[in-house]
Amino acid sequence: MAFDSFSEFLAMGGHAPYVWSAWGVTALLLLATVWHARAEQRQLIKGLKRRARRANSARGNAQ
Amino acid sequence: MHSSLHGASNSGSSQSSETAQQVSAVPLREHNGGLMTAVKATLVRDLTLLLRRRGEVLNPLVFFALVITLFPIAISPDPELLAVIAPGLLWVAALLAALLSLDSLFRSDYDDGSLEQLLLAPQPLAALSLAKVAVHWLLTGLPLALMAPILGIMLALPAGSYAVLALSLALGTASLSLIGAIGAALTVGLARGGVLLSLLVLPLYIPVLIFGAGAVQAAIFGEGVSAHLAILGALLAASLMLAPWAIAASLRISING
Amino acid sequence: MWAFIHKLGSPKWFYGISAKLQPWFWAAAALLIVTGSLWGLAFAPADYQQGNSFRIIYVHVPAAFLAQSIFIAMAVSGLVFMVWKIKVADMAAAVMAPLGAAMTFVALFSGAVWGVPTWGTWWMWDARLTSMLILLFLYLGVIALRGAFTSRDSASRAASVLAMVGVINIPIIKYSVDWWYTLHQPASFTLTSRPAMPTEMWLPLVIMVLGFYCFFIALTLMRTRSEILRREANKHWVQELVAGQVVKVPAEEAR
Amino acid sequence: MSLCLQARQLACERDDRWLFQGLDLEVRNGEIVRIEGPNGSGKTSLLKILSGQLSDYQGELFWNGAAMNEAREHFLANLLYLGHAPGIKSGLSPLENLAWYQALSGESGNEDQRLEALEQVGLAGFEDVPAGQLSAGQQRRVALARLTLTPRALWVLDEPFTAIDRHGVVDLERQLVAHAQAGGCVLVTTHHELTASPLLRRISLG
Repeated sequence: MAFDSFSEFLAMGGHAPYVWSAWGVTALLLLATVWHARAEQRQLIKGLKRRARRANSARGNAQ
Repeated sequence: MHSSLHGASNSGSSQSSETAQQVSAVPLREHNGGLMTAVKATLVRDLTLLLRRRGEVLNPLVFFALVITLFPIAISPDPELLAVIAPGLLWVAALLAALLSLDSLFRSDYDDGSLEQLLLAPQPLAALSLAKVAVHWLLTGLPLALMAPILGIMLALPAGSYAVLALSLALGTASLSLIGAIGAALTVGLARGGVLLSLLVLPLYIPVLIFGAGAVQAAIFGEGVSAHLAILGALLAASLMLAPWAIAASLRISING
Repeated sequence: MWAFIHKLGSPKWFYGISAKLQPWFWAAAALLIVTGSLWGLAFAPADYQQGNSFRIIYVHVPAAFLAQSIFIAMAVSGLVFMVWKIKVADMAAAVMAPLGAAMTFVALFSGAVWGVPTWGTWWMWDARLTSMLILLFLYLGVIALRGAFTSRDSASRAASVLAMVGVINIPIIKYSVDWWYTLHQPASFTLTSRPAMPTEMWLPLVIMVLGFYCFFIALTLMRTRSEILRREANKHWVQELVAGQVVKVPAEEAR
Repeated sequence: MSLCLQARQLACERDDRWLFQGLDLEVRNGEIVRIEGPNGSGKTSLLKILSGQLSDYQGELFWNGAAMNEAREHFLANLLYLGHAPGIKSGLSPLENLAWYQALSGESGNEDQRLEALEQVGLAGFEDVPAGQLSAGQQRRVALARLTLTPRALWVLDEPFTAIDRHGVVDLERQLVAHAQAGGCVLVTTHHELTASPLLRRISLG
């Protein structure tokens, strides 16, 4: 452990704004890309399902 | 959805092969070189076209002079300050002027259909496009290089660096034309390719800019310039070897729409 | 070998195999990044010169590595697409570009922030940062070019050519920028080049780099799968796949 | 040597839509093949594939029995393609335009040939006028002068009758038939109704 207490850890020896902003932006971007990829996938599958259901019901009506 | 094809070739093929036997055949040609003829004709054609529209040749030069005029006005007329920044200014302005004329390199050929014909010539497209790029350099890069010393005087460029300025620009703009032509070929099919072209090409220009402006600076400081010029030459050699293939591939992509 | 390449090229096969691989890469990425972060932030010793601001290295360097690697991966995918006409390669290249640009941005941002305690300024024309900035422009160019075409096939091929041209230029750009920097800033202090880093400093860095790579692979697999669904929406196998899931839904609703 | 352009199981997909699929096609000397179909049915794309401009297709192309990739140069040396745009530079005179086209295939040719070709398409007296000052029909005629100037066995013509007056249409049609009779081969799309001829074959798309 390089720090004696949690508050010292947060303070980063006076470099807190730099360390935490750099890490924060990185974390934010990584999480955002994951969230975006998930949202994209869900939306796509939802769209495809809607299409399939429409095709199904059209076939059902025809019969 | 139009997915099927009706009555493809079954309808008349048997009967037509009968007729084919009745008629004599047009002799097929063997492809017999003639690359030099084609390259020379392309050089002559592009030179003639550009020399008939002198405005297009002069515009980059006027642009170059204009941009150089803006800097003393915007920064300061102090000759000492100008002398320090002159190599960079001259190089950046020349680079932008060369870039300005790139968009038209393949555009008119694309619009009137002769690019299609160029692609169908039984010659290597790389060689033919190299001829077009050579004309671009001859009428843009070379005049810019020759004009730069005059603008150098106006920016109080220290004596002793004028020849290096012209030489580095002549060498460097040749690479710029080659690299830029890749971007021009990639964007020729796009309606508003002009800005995109700069976005694609400018990052690739940076090495040439570094060694070109570096050569002029080295000449001012009285250091040896041969290393810079050698690297500019090496960059040109590499561009000469690789760019024509990339240009040809890009043109084929663009013509597909 | 050929059979393998073409099997790999089939979107359907790729869709199946990536589903199996993906969770492993996500797990590895999460594990490595969490371990590396804790270690790097809390346990690694502070730098004797830079103090705790040096901990930015654990995001800056992995991001910079990834930024360059993704461009190379993109160009290789482009080459595979152009030579063997394997569409999955192009789909992967298409989804890699935004992540690469994001990583380049992370490297730039963390580098700039790091510059404040180190150089006392938000921006230095440092060789590494300048190359990164140029790399960002290269990424933006590829993304913009892909977006500019109306025909997807032309867009793919144009982006592939540009990525290949870019990847040939990256070493030249890097070399010339380094040369330019040493000329203008002789013997100055650079962010990450330091003599012999102690093990407890570089080990978390290695872990973070590996974690970022796993993250890149996992995300690329995931987004390539989405891209496959998008482009192959009209294909029979996609419709069957979706139909299988649709059948289940009414059954649940009926309960 | 006879001429034969074959396409097997040709399919062209443009952004998730099949223009055509499973197209088998064989074109031999002494034929005029007219590709028919409504707008957007892929006539131009088919001609571009058959003339080796589009590489984005499925299926195989053969030139005289050899795969197109290997025979490409020989194929191009025997091909004359005229597209939608005439490919005439407005800044050059008809003579200069033709000189470039002649040189593109490696022949230097001479001015008498070019003058004669221009005379045949009814452009005598316009030889040195910048093509930009000619009408659309006249520019098209300059392009058509290549048919006689640079003899090629295979003609691929995309809407060659566009902008041409009635007289020119008759001449051109006669020229197509003469070419086929002489053992050449013509692949053409047109909205103009071609006179029935034993040499004419139709292929419909869409």
